Amino acid sequence: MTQKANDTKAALLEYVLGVADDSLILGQRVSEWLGHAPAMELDIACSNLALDLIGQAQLYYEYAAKLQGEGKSADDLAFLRDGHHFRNHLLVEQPNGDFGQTIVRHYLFMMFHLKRSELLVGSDDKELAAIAAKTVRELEYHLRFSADWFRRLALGTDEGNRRIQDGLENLWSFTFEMFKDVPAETPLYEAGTVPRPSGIEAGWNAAVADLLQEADISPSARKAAPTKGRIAGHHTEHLGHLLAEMQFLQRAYPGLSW
Amino acid sequence: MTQKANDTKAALLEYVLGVADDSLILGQRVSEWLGHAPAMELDIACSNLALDLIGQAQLYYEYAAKLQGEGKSADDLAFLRDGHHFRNHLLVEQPNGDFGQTIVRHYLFMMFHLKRSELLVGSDDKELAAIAAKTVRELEYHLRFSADWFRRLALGTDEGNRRIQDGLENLWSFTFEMFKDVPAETPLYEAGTVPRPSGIEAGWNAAVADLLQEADISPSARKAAPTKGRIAGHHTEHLGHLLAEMQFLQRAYPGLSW
Amino acid sequence: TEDDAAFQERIDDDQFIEPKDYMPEAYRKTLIRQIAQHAHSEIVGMLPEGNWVTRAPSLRRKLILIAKIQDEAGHGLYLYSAAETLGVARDDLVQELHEGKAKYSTIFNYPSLNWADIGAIGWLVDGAAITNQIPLCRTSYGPYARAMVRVCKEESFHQRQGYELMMAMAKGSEAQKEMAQDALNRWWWPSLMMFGPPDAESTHTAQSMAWKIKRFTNDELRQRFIDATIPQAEALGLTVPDPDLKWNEERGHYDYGEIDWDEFWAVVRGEGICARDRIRDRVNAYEDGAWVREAAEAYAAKQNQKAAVA
Amino acid sequence: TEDDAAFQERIDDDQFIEPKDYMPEAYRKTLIRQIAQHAHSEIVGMLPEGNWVTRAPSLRRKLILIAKIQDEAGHGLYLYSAAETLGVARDDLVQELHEGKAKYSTIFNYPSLNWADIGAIGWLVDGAAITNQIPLCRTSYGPYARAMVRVCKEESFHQRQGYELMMAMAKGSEAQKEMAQDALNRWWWPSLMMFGPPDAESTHTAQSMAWKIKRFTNDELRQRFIDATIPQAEALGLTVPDPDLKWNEERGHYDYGEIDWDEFWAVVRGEGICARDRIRDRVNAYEDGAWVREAAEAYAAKQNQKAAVA
Repeated sequence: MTQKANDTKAALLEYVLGVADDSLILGQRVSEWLGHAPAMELDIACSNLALDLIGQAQLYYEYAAKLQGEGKSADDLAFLRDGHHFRNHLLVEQPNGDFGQTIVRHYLFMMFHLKRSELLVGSDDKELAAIAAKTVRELEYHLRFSADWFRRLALGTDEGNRRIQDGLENLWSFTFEMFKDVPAETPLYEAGTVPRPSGIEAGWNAAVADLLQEADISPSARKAAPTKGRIAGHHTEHLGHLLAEMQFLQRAYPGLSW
Repeated sequence: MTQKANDTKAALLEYVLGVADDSLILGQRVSEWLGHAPAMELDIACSNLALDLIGQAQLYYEYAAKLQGEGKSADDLAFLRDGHHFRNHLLVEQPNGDFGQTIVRHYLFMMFHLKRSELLVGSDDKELAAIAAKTVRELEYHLRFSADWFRRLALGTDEGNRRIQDGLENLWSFTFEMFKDVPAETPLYEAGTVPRPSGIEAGWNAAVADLLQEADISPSARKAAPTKGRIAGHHTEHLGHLLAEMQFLQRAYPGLSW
Repeated sequence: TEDDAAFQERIDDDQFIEPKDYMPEAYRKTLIRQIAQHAHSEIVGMLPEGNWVTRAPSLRRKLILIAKIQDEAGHGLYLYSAAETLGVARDDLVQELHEGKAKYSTIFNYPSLNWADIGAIGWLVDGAAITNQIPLCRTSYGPYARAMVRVCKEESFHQRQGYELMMAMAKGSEAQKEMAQDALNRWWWPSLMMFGPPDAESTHTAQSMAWKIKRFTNDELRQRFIDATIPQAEALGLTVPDPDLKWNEERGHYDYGEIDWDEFWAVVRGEGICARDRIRDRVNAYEDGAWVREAAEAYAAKQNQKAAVA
Repeated sequence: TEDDAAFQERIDDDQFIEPKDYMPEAYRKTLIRQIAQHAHSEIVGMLPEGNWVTRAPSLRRKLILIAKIQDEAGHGLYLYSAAETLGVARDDLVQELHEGKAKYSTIFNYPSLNWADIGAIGWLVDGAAITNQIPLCRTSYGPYARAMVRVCKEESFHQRQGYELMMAMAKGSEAQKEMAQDALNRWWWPSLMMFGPPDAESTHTAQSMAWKIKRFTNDELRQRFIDATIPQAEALGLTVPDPDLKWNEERGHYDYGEIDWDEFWAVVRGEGICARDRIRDRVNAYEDGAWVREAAEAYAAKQNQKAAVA
């Protein structure tokens, strides 16, 4: 393989890992609600969200392992990489906060992730396209669920509105990262293998602005925080704690079957 | 060595590990306050408590490693055993809760631990006696500090009194374990190597009852919970989470120097 | 009364009693107590398992565990619904749980301490639950019986998954096997206690049997569970922590050692090691979530109003 | 005024100004702002390090880290006390911090992401702080100068410990070396920003120099730090993330690349990646601890009353 083909393959691996990490980390966060949700019906709903996301993570990790070609398993990729090797967006690793913040996080991310996944369905990489196609239906539900609850909480009571606004302020600075093109991915954009992140921005902005207006929530004035972000392995302090817990057994008892 | 001598040595190792684990786990808990204490002066005080306890843990682990004779280090014993091998009392692994619960936990444990340590100073095991002797002065401060704050909070305001009472109710059922004699330790009691836990109970009860009365706090009616406890490696659910965090680096990057 | 006689006749005839049918007040109260206790157990039971969701050691195991907990939340909801057909409100039942007035299965006041506990809970706790519940699929109150059919089906599935997890641990490394044995040691006796006090001390059994709410005594069900479970433990290569356990050729059953009923009653009284944590976790979830439920209700009311005006 | 002239004469004569001495209002305000900012930095600075206390990889490292954080809390207290000699209350200063009105060093709005960050913070952040602070030991306001003497002494110790930690990582396994390099990559530029904007853009420098609150300009101190630090980085075998960095024989100093001042001003404006978390953590600590402070005050008042009556 030429150097260029090698670089492109490496970029694709990182890209797929990024989608897998996004799904796993958000699924892990949502799963923290089990047994602690505001209503039993929401325990069930959170289980659904977590099941979808972790199931999708598994598919993407399996494909990443195949691209990598080192005989690793999906579990190896999920449980044996440290924080600076995780490629998830910083938005998804933010703590649950109250249920309002969880909903805001889910909505802001899903509006991006669904659009990204829909575009991936048209990828020239048939395997990647097939995985994305399997997820779109589930992600549509995630977007609908989170938008519904966004409205319900923001328009229901003053407290609900205040908390949704507060969640938005806490998270807004992490949304900019989703639309940053990654130089190493340029050949992938050009080949139609993966969508350009920047191409999703306008549609996302319009859709989010609509919901904010509908839900009587003010746009946040917060700017992107200065960080090289996920691509450089620069996260927030929250990811390390999440991983210490998630990876404990695989780290403490290496190389076993579970 | 005879079987009996071997058993006695094994029991001593477990005993020393128990004291070390008590110190480390309580020190770890107290250290969680750093940067989050109710006043800057209390950040400093909590640092002192944590420094003393973790320093003492190190001495006891070093001695345990020597007794064990497998060439392990104090760090190996602290960072590479899983929960069911930890021998700390369940009291010290309980979460910090509010600052009142932290104070109640510290007082209840220190009233036991100081008495135990004073008795260890008279041990026929000179090395163990020397370690205990180094710690007594520090532990006297811990007991005084926690008793002072117990009074201050319980007698200061109604809210303080309510919170101290609540902390006592949360923790009381874990105090009984401290006074349980351990059958395997019988030869150690008889030889005067370590004190009989049951021998500490009456003095502890009298001292604690005095403070409760002085601080206008009602005795708790809560009973010992049915559990085989620390000796069987049966803890509460809190220890596993504490260890996942504490041991992460040693688990994720085994065998390195730090 | 005449009604009571007719009611008992229907029971004796193995007919289902339905919500609108006549029933004696004592029958209704017994059912509410039992169904609510069962519903609470499903909900509190999410906690010891939830304790390991974030630490599950593989993606597959994490998915299985989340799905299991989801089923439990679902069971809780069916069962509260079944109780509501008897004229109580779920919120009131939940309130009683939070105030420590209602009971739930004592087993959930034991801690889940290592990963094999997730297997042991599925294998033993769900196993014991199913043994209790299969006869409840024919219990005399229709809505309860029908809820039980669905619950039992899902729990059989959980039980097999739990056993499969135990097998992976028991046949794994030394460390895994040690965890599996440790889990069995801790969960065995509390599982036997799930069947309730011995028949001689069981206050409700006789009347519940007459009403066909119960169809077997506590001791009968306990024996059935033990007989089914011992061969499974043997297949795992694990040791059941009961030195008195042995096959009794004559009885055609396993004999087993004395259960520590003091421990059972202590846990019933709320002295279980996790009792305070469990209730606190549920109360915190409920209180922290109050604003969410209020906002959702207010929103629904506004939408209804809009629809009415339009 | 005559007072002002006499004041400036004392300054020019290198005399210390003491709390009861005359001082121009602008001097007092400048000092309060600077000392408070410095105190806030010590207190907020506990957080990125506190983030690793519970995960420190050895008992020795855990002890060192706790002791360091303890010193920082102590520095915060001295500095608030020094500010109080100028007629402000610590509580009011803390209030301004919590309301986002007061500044603290921009560096603490960057996250600590791997264990080597604890080394990098000691080596670079404390190193930059000392470079800033050594001249402050001769600053014109007596209480501030004396606080700085103690702070600098302790921080030199921290700086050496941080460097030693970096050395252990940089000379350790491949994974450790990668963490060390990653930490240097992330902390290098923010450390250079700790000296403040370039002299041309520094609004306070000229007056502060005249008052001998400052004795060197931002750029002078930055150059001093770079010159001292580059050989240390080389000894570690790590690469400073600045392609323009090179020794300038003529100047006798290192030349260095352009600092991203947009990033600096963004962080000053409160857009740092941890800014919301840092303030929220401090506010939560303060609010959650309110009952403790109230109880302690009430208890002290009761004790005083008792003493007065007796």
